[in-house]
Amino acid sequence: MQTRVLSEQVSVLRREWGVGSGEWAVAGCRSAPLVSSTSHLIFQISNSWRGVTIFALVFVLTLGQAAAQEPPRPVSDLRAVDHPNDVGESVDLSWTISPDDDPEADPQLVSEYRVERMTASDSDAVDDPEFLHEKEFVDIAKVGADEATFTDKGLKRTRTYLYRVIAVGPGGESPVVETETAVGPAMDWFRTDRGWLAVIVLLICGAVTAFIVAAKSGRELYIRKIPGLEAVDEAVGRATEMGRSCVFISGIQDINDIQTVAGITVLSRVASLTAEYGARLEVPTARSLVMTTARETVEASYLAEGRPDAYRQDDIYYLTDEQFGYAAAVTGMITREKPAACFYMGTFYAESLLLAETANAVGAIQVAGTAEPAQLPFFVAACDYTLIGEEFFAASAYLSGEPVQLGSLRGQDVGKLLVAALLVIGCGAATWATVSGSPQASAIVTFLQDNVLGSGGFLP
Amino acid sequence: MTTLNPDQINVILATDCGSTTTKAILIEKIDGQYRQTHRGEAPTTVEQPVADVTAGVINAATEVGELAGRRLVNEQGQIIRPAKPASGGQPPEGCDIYISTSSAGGGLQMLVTGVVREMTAASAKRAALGAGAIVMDTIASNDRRKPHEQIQRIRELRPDMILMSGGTDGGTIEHVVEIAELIAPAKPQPRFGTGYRMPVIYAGNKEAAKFVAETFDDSVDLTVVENIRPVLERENLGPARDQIHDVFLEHVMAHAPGYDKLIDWTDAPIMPTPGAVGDILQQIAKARGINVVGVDIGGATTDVFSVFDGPEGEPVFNRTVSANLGMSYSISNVCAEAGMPSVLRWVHFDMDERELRNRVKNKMIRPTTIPQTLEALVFEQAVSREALRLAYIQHREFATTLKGVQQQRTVGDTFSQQKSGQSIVDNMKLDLLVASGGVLSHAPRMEQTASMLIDAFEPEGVTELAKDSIFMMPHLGVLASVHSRAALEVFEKDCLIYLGTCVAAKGRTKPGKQCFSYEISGSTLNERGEMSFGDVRLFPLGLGETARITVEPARGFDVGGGPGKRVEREVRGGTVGLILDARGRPLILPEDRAECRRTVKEWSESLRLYEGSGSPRRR
Amino acid sequence: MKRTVPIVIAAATGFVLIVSSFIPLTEEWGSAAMQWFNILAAIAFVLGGSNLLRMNLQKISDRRLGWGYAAVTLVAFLVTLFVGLFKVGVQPTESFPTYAWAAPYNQEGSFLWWLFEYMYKPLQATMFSLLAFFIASAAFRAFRAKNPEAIALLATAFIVLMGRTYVGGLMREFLPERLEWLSFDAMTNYIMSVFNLAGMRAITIGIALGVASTSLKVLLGVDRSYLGAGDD
Amino acid sequence: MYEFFKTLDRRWIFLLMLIAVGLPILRGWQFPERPSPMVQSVFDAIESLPEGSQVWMAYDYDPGSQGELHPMALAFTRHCALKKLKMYYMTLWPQGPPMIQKNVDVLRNEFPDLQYGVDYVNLGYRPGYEGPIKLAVTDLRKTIAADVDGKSLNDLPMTKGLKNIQNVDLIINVSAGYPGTKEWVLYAATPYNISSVAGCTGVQAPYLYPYVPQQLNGLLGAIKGAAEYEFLLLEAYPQLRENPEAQEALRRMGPQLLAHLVLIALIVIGNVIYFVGRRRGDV
Repeated sequence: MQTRVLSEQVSVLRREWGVGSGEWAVAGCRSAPLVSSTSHLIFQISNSWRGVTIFALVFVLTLGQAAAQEPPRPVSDLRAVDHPNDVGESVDLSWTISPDDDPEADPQLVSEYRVERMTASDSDAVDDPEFLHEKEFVDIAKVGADEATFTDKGLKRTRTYLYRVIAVGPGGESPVVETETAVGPAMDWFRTDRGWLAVIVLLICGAVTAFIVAAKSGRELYIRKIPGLEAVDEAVGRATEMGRSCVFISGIQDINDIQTVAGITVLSRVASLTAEYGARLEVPTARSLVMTTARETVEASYLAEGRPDAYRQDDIYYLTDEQFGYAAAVTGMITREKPAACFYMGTFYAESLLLAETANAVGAIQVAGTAEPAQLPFFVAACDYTLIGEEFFAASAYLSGEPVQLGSLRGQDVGKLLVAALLVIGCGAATWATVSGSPQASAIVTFLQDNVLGSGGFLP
Repeated sequence: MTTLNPDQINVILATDCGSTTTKAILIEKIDGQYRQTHRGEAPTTVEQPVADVTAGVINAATEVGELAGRRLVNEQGQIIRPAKPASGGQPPEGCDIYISTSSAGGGLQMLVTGVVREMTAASAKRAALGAGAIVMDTIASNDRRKPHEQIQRIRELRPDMILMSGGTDGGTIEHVVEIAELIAPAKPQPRFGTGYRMPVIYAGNKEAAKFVAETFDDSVDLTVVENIRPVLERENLGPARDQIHDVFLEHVMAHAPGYDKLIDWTDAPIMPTPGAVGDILQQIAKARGINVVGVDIGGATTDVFSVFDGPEGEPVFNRTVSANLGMSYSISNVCAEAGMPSVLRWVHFDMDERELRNRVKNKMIRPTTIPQTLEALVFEQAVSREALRLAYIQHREFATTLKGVQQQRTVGDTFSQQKSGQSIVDNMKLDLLVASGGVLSHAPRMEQTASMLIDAFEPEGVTELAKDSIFMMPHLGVLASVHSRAALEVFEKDCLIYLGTCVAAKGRTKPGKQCFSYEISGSTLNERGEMSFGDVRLFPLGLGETARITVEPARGFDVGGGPGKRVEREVRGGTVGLILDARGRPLILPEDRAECRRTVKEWSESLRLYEGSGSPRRR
Repeated sequence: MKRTVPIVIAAATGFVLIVSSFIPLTEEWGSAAMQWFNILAAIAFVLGGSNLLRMNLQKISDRRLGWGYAAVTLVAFLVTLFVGLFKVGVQPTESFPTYAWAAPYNQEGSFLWWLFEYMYKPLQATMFSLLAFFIASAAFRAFRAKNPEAIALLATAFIVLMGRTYVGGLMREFLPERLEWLSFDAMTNYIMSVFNLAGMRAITIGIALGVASTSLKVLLGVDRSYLGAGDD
Repeated sequence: MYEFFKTLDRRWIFLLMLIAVGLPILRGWQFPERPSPMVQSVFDAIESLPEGSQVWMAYDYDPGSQGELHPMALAFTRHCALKKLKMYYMTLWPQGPPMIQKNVDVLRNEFPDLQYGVDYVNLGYRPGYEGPIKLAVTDLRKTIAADVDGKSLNDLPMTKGLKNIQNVDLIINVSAGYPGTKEWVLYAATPYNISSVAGCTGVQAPYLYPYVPQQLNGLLGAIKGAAEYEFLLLEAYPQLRENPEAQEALRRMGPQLLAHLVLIALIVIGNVIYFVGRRRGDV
């Protein structure tokens, strides 16, 4: 029983340690595995003494083999509780398996457990035929031998339920074990298992927002020079002088990818420049939605520069969603038209080097920016300037020069500080715990792992 | 014009027709070496009532002739050529060649155009400045002005000529023609002469030339030369520059009073004065294989010239004109741009700011006044430091590597992606710093000139300091085009007065900490010791003397061999001597006024700046 | 207005999705938003496809530079569309023998399958393998031992390149057991699991924070450049 | 010589690369492998499964990456077939089904004893990026109702009782990008504590290493990983030695060796030119 509960906790905990907890959608865009990165790190570092042991089974139930034809003995300790952290539609059942349930035994005395349910009460729909039907115990599930938990899903919050579990074997059915009191699923308003995640999210988002507000009130913020972004002017200038076009590629992902959004913000800057210089801007896209977004952006930029006449909608076109088809079309275009400037801003995969090497060969100035670590080396080798990871995200703030946007960068730094602090504390405590065996240090580590970075909620 | 065998040239007369004075110098071959022997001066006579530049030339030449005891001008008012040695009691007469430069009438004023301001337009500007012109404005596709504003501007300006560039060969045609379409209807009027057509030099995309030609009507005189920027990776300024000089002679000069005569007289094409200065600096840099910076600070403007190794190792010449930085007409602007506190930080005693403002305005309305008190002198030199500093900053920003060039990256660049368009001006690589212009040439003590140069330019490593004795660089520039050996010899021996050498360490630390240790060995100077950060020291090392110096910089300091690396060099002495500068680079003065005053006082005492100068005197 | 409405929509959706991580009641909303996006993207595909068609037709009719390629694109596009949409060459399956189109569009032997097998696959493989050639030329050009960083990268590249081949393991034969860690494959494993791993994590953390802050900027309407520059 | 290399046309490099890759293929050069601990752990993860265990074969690659990933995918398939494991094939890539088909063909031809629907099933392509993963681990039928031929899951013995994949014994993922290994780890393996191994392209490998060993039991990196895996497979199941197709990755290591050597040579030449040029003052 204990083991089961524990292992359930551990699996939840692993889930949180894994990057899954970072899954956090923003504006329809999948956002970063932010916290998980931290947790992941600490998880890795402290791995050595992490309890693999908690997986160890303690099923050393040694009972004499019962006669083959006898029904198995019943389960014990049957409990039904509301499933935590959900919207209120599940109940968790747990029990101690029948003493006759032994996976090593041959023949096995228990083949499965039958779970039955009865609706005990319903506060608002007494006439519901389904409710009437469940006035007595009905079969709801069969759980395999050696299993001791079951989560009953799809329940109604207005009702309460009674459960019973029967061990079934070749020798027949065991006596029925029934829950004593009816339970009803309850709605949880807040996922306490993600409490710390919420705190960290609030801290980082709060810092970003706070600095944005501070910037609005006119605080000067320093930002280091990013040569790659300064070079955008130069690249567009080159295209102008050479009478060639500028090519802008906003990655091969759709607009729901935040990198594409970041790329489009750079595009608006590039478009302002091409409007100002009177150069031609070509934007082949790999997604239809990106095409429409890019058109809006570029048109607005041309309008803002006072050159709406120079805007050419047909220069922003869709090619294909297919990665290599797209790469082939773009490289072909590059070889034929020999653009003087190429910008790659967004999500890129294997096509990165194909594009960048081809454009390098035709002598284009290239500026790339991506947060795909695997593609960075290719861009660095073939492009004139490469915005690495966060530099790329800083681009729009940098290019706009608006203090409000620069404020967000400062907020990001607070995030980094937080990560660094967690790392230092975690690593320090873990090291100290190993060196000195101090229980306090171990407690800190455990708290960090299980609560702050895990799913243990706020309290240890 | 006659072409002479350079070996037969023994006597050279050169004049520089400035806007107020015409200066003549005489160069003679003495014991097989060319030396500048005499100089003379006369007011320039371009304006009414004379309105003939040759009159001033003859006057100046006559003065030189009198001083030299050589008859240079005959009864008809013409320069006698060739030279004849003294014979039969007759004094020697004539010269072998006569050459001249001119900046009279405001020099050569140009309008340049290009496509992208930082690319072809910058190249065009470089070509024009290098040819010695004053660039009145630069029109580019991306200069953020609306077409009607650009046309208005072209109309307002009355340039001597227009240089058009834009597009690489095979590059944009559209943009170049667009600019031509702005110039054509604007019908710019030349400054001199009403009867002739505006000279336009086209040095852009060769494929656009015929379209440009179609755009213009008869009101302009279009000449097409090779593209100034055939590819973005390379500048080709020569043809455009030569064409500017030709047009300068044919059109601009031909229409200035008396110049038609002067052109006939000279044995080499007349050059714009700054162009000639640039030429001689380029010559010296090439001949000695060094990097040179020259500065000419005037009343209204400050010219900075530099020759530095470019990215490909070839010497690159740059000239900038800081139109609003000068010591008289522009002095107010210097104070405004630098800020009074910046000027005052160089002054080692208390000064009343109100009085200072009066002084500034006084200088502005009476440009020819010279300081009468030590206070006034110190203040004027403080202003000059700021003017020079600002001019040098502008120069650095302009003298860059070419923009718009594809970068070849290697994995080593992953973490430091250098931008293109970096300044090629590198003080550490600077070998020779040449000063000219009133406040520098005529400072009462040479130490002051040296100090002004060091404080304003902040040379790093080992740098020779020199000044142009009597501003003869222009003459030598033209001379170099016909007889470069003569020009270089005179330049070394008579033109430059070596002030000495400055050895400065780059880096900063806390005051009082060790900066570098040195060991000097020479025939007259043998010293060793340590320099603490913040110190500056002067050692006597006379003109023509040399010494060997070994400098061992402390960690983090660089004197040219790299941080902390030992440097051993031969240094040249001069009228000032050897200056060891441990004040750090960048040179930062204390914020606190009192502290700053004390520091500057220490420095000026170390350098013996105002020793014994109870009252300034002219040299 | 044109810009305010999208920002409000983006902000509302975004914040709801953040909150949905913490409030069970809203957990389902995330996938609902994703479905909406998929629907929108599908509709937009029509837009993209028709644009592609129009652009290429235009290119052909104008006889613009490279119009031949446009023609090829067009033919390929239409043929594939037709063959796939009408399941040309698809045979009925065992489960539904009476319905001609019951089998999947890419059933073995169908026209689309043929296209896939004999055009699409080789073409894709060709594009992907081009990488090998481009890596070679990029390496030749960019791997210069210009400074200490570059030398470190070069040494690493050498070890990993060797470690990933037969030669890397071969070294073990000649090394005493104590020094086996010196073999290229062992060093490669060490480099990958220590240096590479540490670097990757650092980059990932930076990127994650960048994503968070960028998202927040978009949600708060601070960064509107994706809606076009200039004012409302 | 120096001048030639200094201004070397890229096409010479391409030609050299072609020879380096082509020669070993044409001559059929093959070298023994030495499995790394990482590959060993992947092999052990499958080898240790008892007969009849369920493995989820998530094959997310396409013809483009076929060259790099197909051999390892087939090796996984053969290994599972030899171990008599129950295989569920599924792909998140639109171009994935033909890749799975190739694996199924191998099962059909080389392991005629195995029965479709009993020992293996092809669930085909599911659109929606990571969406289907999330559904597969919670409620499989919400995303997959029928196999690739349209047969209802309820009619197939293997899938009749399959509610979700939380209880599968191992997820084997072969992926060329997104969606792929990362998504399977994030949404299935880690949250539900399912053992998982993966194979990926060389470019992705550095990116995925951080997941080993906590979230992935092991990772095969590109053709090298596949070759080492095949080597282990051949050692454990000598009967495969008869089958040249089971040694595809090993065969491809020849080109890899030569290509890497060419790369190193090119880098060395590049640097020699660089230093010679620097001495001559060209750079």
